[in-house]
Amino acid sequence: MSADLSLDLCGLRLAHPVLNGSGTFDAIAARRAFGDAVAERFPFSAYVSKTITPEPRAGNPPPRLFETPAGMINSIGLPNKGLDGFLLEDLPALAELSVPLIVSVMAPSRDGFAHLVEGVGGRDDVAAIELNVSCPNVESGLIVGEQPTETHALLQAVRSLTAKQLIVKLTPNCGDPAAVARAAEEGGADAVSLINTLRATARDPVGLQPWLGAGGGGLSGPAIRPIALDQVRRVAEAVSIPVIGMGGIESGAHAIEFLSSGATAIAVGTANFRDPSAGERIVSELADELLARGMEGRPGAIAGSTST
Amino acid sequence: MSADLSLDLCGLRLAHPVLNGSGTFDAIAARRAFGDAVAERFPFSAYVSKTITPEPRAGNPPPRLFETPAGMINSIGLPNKGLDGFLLEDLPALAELSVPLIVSVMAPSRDGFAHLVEGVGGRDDVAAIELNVSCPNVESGLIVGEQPTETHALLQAVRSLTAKQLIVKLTPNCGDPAAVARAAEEGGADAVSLINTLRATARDPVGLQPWLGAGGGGLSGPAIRPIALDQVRRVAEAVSIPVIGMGGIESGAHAIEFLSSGATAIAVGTANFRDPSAGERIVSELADELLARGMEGRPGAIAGSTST
Amino acid sequence: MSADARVLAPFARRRAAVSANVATGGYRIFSALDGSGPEPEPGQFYMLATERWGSSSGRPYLPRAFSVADAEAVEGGVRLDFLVEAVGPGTELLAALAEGEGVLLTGPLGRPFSGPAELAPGASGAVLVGGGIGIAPLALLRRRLASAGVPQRVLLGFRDREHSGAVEELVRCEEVRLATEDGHAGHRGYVTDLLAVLLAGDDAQTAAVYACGPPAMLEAVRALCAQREVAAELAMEAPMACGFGSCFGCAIPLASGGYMRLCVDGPVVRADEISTALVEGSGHR
Amino acid sequence: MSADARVLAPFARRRAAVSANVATGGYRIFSALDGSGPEPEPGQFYMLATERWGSSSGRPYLPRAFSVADAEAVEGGVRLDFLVEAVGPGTELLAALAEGEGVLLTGPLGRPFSGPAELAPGASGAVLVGGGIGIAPLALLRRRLASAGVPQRVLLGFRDREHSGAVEELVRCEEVRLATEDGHAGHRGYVTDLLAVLLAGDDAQTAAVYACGPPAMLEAVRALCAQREVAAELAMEAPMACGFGSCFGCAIPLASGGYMRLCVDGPVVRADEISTALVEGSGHR
Ligand SMILES: Cc1cc2nc3c(=O)[nH]c(=O)nc-3n(C[C@H](O)[C@H](O)[C@H](O)COP(=O)(O)OP(=O)(O)OC[C@H]3O[C@@H](n4cnc5c(N)ncnc54)[C@H](O)[C@@H]3O)c2cc1C
Ligand SMILES: Cc1cc2nc3c(=O)[nH]c(=O)nc-3n(C[C@H](O)[C@H](O)[C@H](O)COP(=O)(O)OP(=O)(O)OC[C@H]3O[C@@H](n4cnc5c(N)ncnc54)[C@H](O)[C@@H]3O)c2cc1C
Ligand SMILES: Cc1cc2nc3c(=O)[nH]c(=O)nc-3n(C[C@H](O)[C@H](O)[C@H](O)COP(=O)(O)O)c2cc1C
Ligand SMILES: Cc1cc2nc3c(=O)[nH]c(=O)nc-3n(C[C@H](O)[C@H](O)[C@H](O)COP(=O)(O)O)c2cc1C
Ligand code: FES
Ligand code: FES
Repeated sequence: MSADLSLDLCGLRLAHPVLNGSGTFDAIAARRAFGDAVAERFPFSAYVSKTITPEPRAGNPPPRLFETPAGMINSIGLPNKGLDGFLLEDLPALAELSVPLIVSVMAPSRDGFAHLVEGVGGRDDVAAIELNVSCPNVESGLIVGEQPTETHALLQAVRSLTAKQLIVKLTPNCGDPAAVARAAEEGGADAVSLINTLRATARDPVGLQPWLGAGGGGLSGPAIRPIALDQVRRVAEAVSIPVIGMGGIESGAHAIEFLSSGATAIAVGTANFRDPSAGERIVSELADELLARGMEGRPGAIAGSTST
Repeated sequence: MSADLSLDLCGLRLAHPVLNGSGTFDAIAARRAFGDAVAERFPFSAYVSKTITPEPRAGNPPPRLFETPAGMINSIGLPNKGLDGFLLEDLPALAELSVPLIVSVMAPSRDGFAHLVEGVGGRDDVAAIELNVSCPNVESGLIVGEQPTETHALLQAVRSLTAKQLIVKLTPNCGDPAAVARAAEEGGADAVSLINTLRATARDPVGLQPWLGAGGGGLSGPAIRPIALDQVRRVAEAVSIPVIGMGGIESGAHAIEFLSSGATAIAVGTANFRDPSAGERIVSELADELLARGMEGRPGAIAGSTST
Repeated sequence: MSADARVLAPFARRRAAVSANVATGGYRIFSALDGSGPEPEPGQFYMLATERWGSSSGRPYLPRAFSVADAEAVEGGVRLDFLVEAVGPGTELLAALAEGEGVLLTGPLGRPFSGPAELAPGASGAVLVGGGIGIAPLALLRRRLASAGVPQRVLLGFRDREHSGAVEELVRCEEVRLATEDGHAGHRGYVTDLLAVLLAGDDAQTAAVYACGPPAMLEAVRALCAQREVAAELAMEAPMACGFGSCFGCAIPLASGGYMRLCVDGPVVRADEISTALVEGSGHR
Repeated sequence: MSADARVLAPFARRRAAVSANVATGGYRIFSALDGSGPEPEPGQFYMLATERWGSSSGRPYLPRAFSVADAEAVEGGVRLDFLVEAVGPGTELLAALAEGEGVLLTGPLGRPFSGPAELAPGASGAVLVGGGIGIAPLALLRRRLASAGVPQRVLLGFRDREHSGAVEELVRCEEVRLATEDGHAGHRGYVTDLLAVLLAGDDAQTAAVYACGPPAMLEAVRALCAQREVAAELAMEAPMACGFGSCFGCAIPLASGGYMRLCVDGPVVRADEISTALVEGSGHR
């Protein structure tokens, strides 16, 4: 990688702008399959963990996957060991990675989020926290990330609990993600990331009953890239904090489109499933593209240069 | 077509449940390309016109199209002759079709909608009216179809102006389409149709500037089918008026998935562009599927039988 | 929309078998046997796709528009020739079609070239101007004009030897004048230089000009003919999703204001219908 | 997760050249030369895709999981054999791979079969039970056990002649007992009938059973072995997006509650780890 792709992401010093999407690359399981090469050639400049919750979760009943045109639906259901299990078993292993660790958290209530932010934020091995707000708040019954008010209130509840960067992972399932992003910024978020998966469902082609064990799930992959690009553009225009863009990114060319749309960094999700080293390829394609365009140096600069 | 696919759609007697999506099949232009075969072998059981507005519109500057993974973005911008031009030039030609005519209308204000509903509703050649609510209301600045309140108010403003069936074309760009559908039903809508295109954008792969002349557009095609299927299911569960489902339908098998999800009828959009007789193929595939499944007779029955 | 000699298409996409696919400087010419379609008029086009359209990237999804380069009634149907430049996923799949494989097509579509008499009443002859891949529709036009006994001059322009393809194959014709940007053949420069000289002649006013090629060339032809008040028709390109007037994607600005749909009001347009042939997103780069 | 003999995969998807593709009753066996990968262990699998994955319908998009049916170190790398049943868009593309074409693969992945001693301490021998397409991983297992001098019995079940494929090709072995549902060969009925008889014998307790096949067969084997208290390993299937533990899509319910990820905790599981081999959406229909 010849071009200098390093950047500052709300205080995090990153070697390049390519992260992983939460829940799309398990660094611990990958090591079981590929060995130390995973740590030695880690594709991402920061590692975003799968979302953890206060209590352990088993996840949704199978089937959990359905392949769609140029994409896939997942209804995984956030299986995880819970906060204590994560801190005890996973954190030490993830701390061995050579890159900053961003822990994704979700809870059914503000207190639950507060508990997670305190628990995770207290660890030196954790660089930043991503708030996954694509969940209902039991107090209001509303999906936090679909409501500016809910999102703002959540940030106010947790902002004071940690000095670490707080990244809000926005949901695309609302009319105006930019308004939610503004609420997050006003609430003290250091960055926003988007898009999460789009609400989707599938039927058994033979039996016609709902295919997924949980009834519905979330759509990801190239199919949603045009929607992601649009929301990233709108959100980047609406806030002054950095934006981490994702949604169907499969190549350096796609990455540049997101950076041009105002993203400071991008994340690779579903593409990891097709090729475990997709991230590595995308970084080098991005480096080549930037060199070819004479845009090496801080890629964030692209945004200013061409976004409208 | 051996199976009996006829049905009653909120009072419209249709030979089969396959309509066209508004703006995706121009029966007049198609006749210029294919001649009388279009009228003689008209693929759809009812014809939905492209959306008309009170005044003529030229449409958006080119480029208006961008192909995406398993789909496309359009930013056509509703070019049309305006109400008077439509009634004078297009309606007589469309009246020659052997199927019921549904005229799609959109206006920037409730008065504008009222003007259209009165103008179109007064014509015997018009069987029903589809309200395209994916537009801002100049009075509130809000997108009508994203707000239950706006949608309800619009229906109240126009419901009394015509005895013809009113179909509300829902937008997918909101958190809770079912709530908007309920508002439409309470306002007196006879049916709802969904989904319209999803907000999307594209960049010139070379120049990186926004590709579309209008900056952004709407995503359609197979890529969005899993999202459409989910929204159709949610809306069908929320309302008791019939649902016309669409979004990436390309085959009889896809049509059955929508019918199984609670749709009474379905519409073919982008698939028309790949094959002008896609609708005809889908109808016969649907007939074969229903026969094979022993579901011939009112296809609406499928919904009851397998949707959950 | 003026009445025209357009041939109507069967109301369905159909399969035609590829009977040949040969390389020609820079491009490919492939032929398909259309068993159920009519003979197209010069300037008309088809929407094409292969049977394994698409890829893991999900493109190509929509069919692609192609002028018919030549067409001949043969045993078992009509032989259609298409000249293809591989510039992206769709043209790459089409350029790679092997004999015996199927091509899915809808057409013939659109408005063809008009006859010289129609275009320029009392025209003494036709002037055919083509550039690069744009020479495609001229072959069929030339043959039809020749068999109608219309005197014609053919002016062709090419970037360089790599892109000088298809001349021999397509324009078997006594009198062809060439212009090449690299000067490897004929006049060094643009084909419009040749046209300018020709239109300086006294029979210019009665000439009917037919042009197709890259937007810049078409614009030069349009401007020149407007200035010399010579009647001209241009075969244009625009992004097309459907090809039969249903998507409204192929908008071309009209001189009179507003837009035309190039797939049904074109692709052949009278030079005076438009105020520029340079349209964002249209034509080959 | 118990330590196992799994072979690690290179950390990248790579291209292997297809060296053969032959039909075998009902299925295809294709071979690819893996230039840079290690020799897999029996029971491991690869995620496969072709170079032109996808179609205009946008599927297949994700890679597909395939047990390695046989593997041999040859000149230039490792020859990998895969047994493919065309049941959808992905397997159709793979079954159609021609010699010289490329296959994109990641692997070897997952937990392999354990040795008999490990599985059933003091096991006198191994019993291999396979059904239909599920016989794939048995070939490699058989060769490895044979070279380790482990006495073995092989029981294979097939629906009918059409699906009796790959026996000869894959299981070149003296003693194979067959069961066919249509009775065209061997016992008329299920392979588990043969297993029941065999486990009735006195050396049953010390046998180590290795089974792969359709969910119904695996469940019958599981229940039988549980009842007779015979140690067994089952090679299972589940929908997989990644194959390396990252998507959590391949969930299989654990007897102890919760789920395992079949791609990293399997695909070979100890029969007593699960309470049923019948999992919604998993395995061949
Ligand atoms: C009436 C008509 C006649 C034609 N005749 C011929 C002919 O005879 N021979 C011939 O070779 N070509 C002809 N063309 C052009 C041909 O249709 C295009 O070259 C073809 O559609 C390109 O498809 P592609 O997938 O190969 O390339 P694309 O990927 O579609 O790229 C082609 C151009 O489209 C733009 N583009 C890039 N990405 C996208 C995207 N995702 N969505 C939309 N646009 C994009 C860019 O400007 C790019 O240069 C004709 C076009 C028209 C309208
Ligand atoms: C560890 C492992 C080893 C395997 N080994 C072999 C082997 O050696 N040989 C072999 O032939 N097969 C093997 N399989 C099965 C093989 O992976 C599948 O048959 C293959 O993935 C099917 O892909 P397809 O595109 O052909 O069919 P698909 O279209 O994926 O359909 C296959 C099945 O998936 C379901 N399905 C249908 N549509 C979808 C959809 N859109 N999304 C998700 N599921 C859908 C249905 O149940 C259908 O029957 C193995 C699987 C696993 C997990
Ligand atoms: C299988 C799967 C699991 C996911 N799990 C999570 C998760 O735990 N938390 C989260 O915030 N996003 C999760 N996501 C969303 C991704 O991080 C990403 O936002 C989305 O998939 C869009 O990017 P992509 O199209 O590149 O995959 C998941 C996505 C997939 C496909
Ligand atoms: C080119 C194009 C033009 C459209 N024009 C209209 C329109 O005028 N009015 C409307 O209500 N929907 C319009 N739509 C939306 C379609 O009717 C349909 O809701 C949407 O495309 C989803 O269906 P599909 O995926 O089958 O195309 C248009 C869609 C396309 C692709
Ligand atoms: S290409 Fe669709 S209207 Fe012209
Ligand atoms: S297949 Fe992705 S975790 Fe098992």
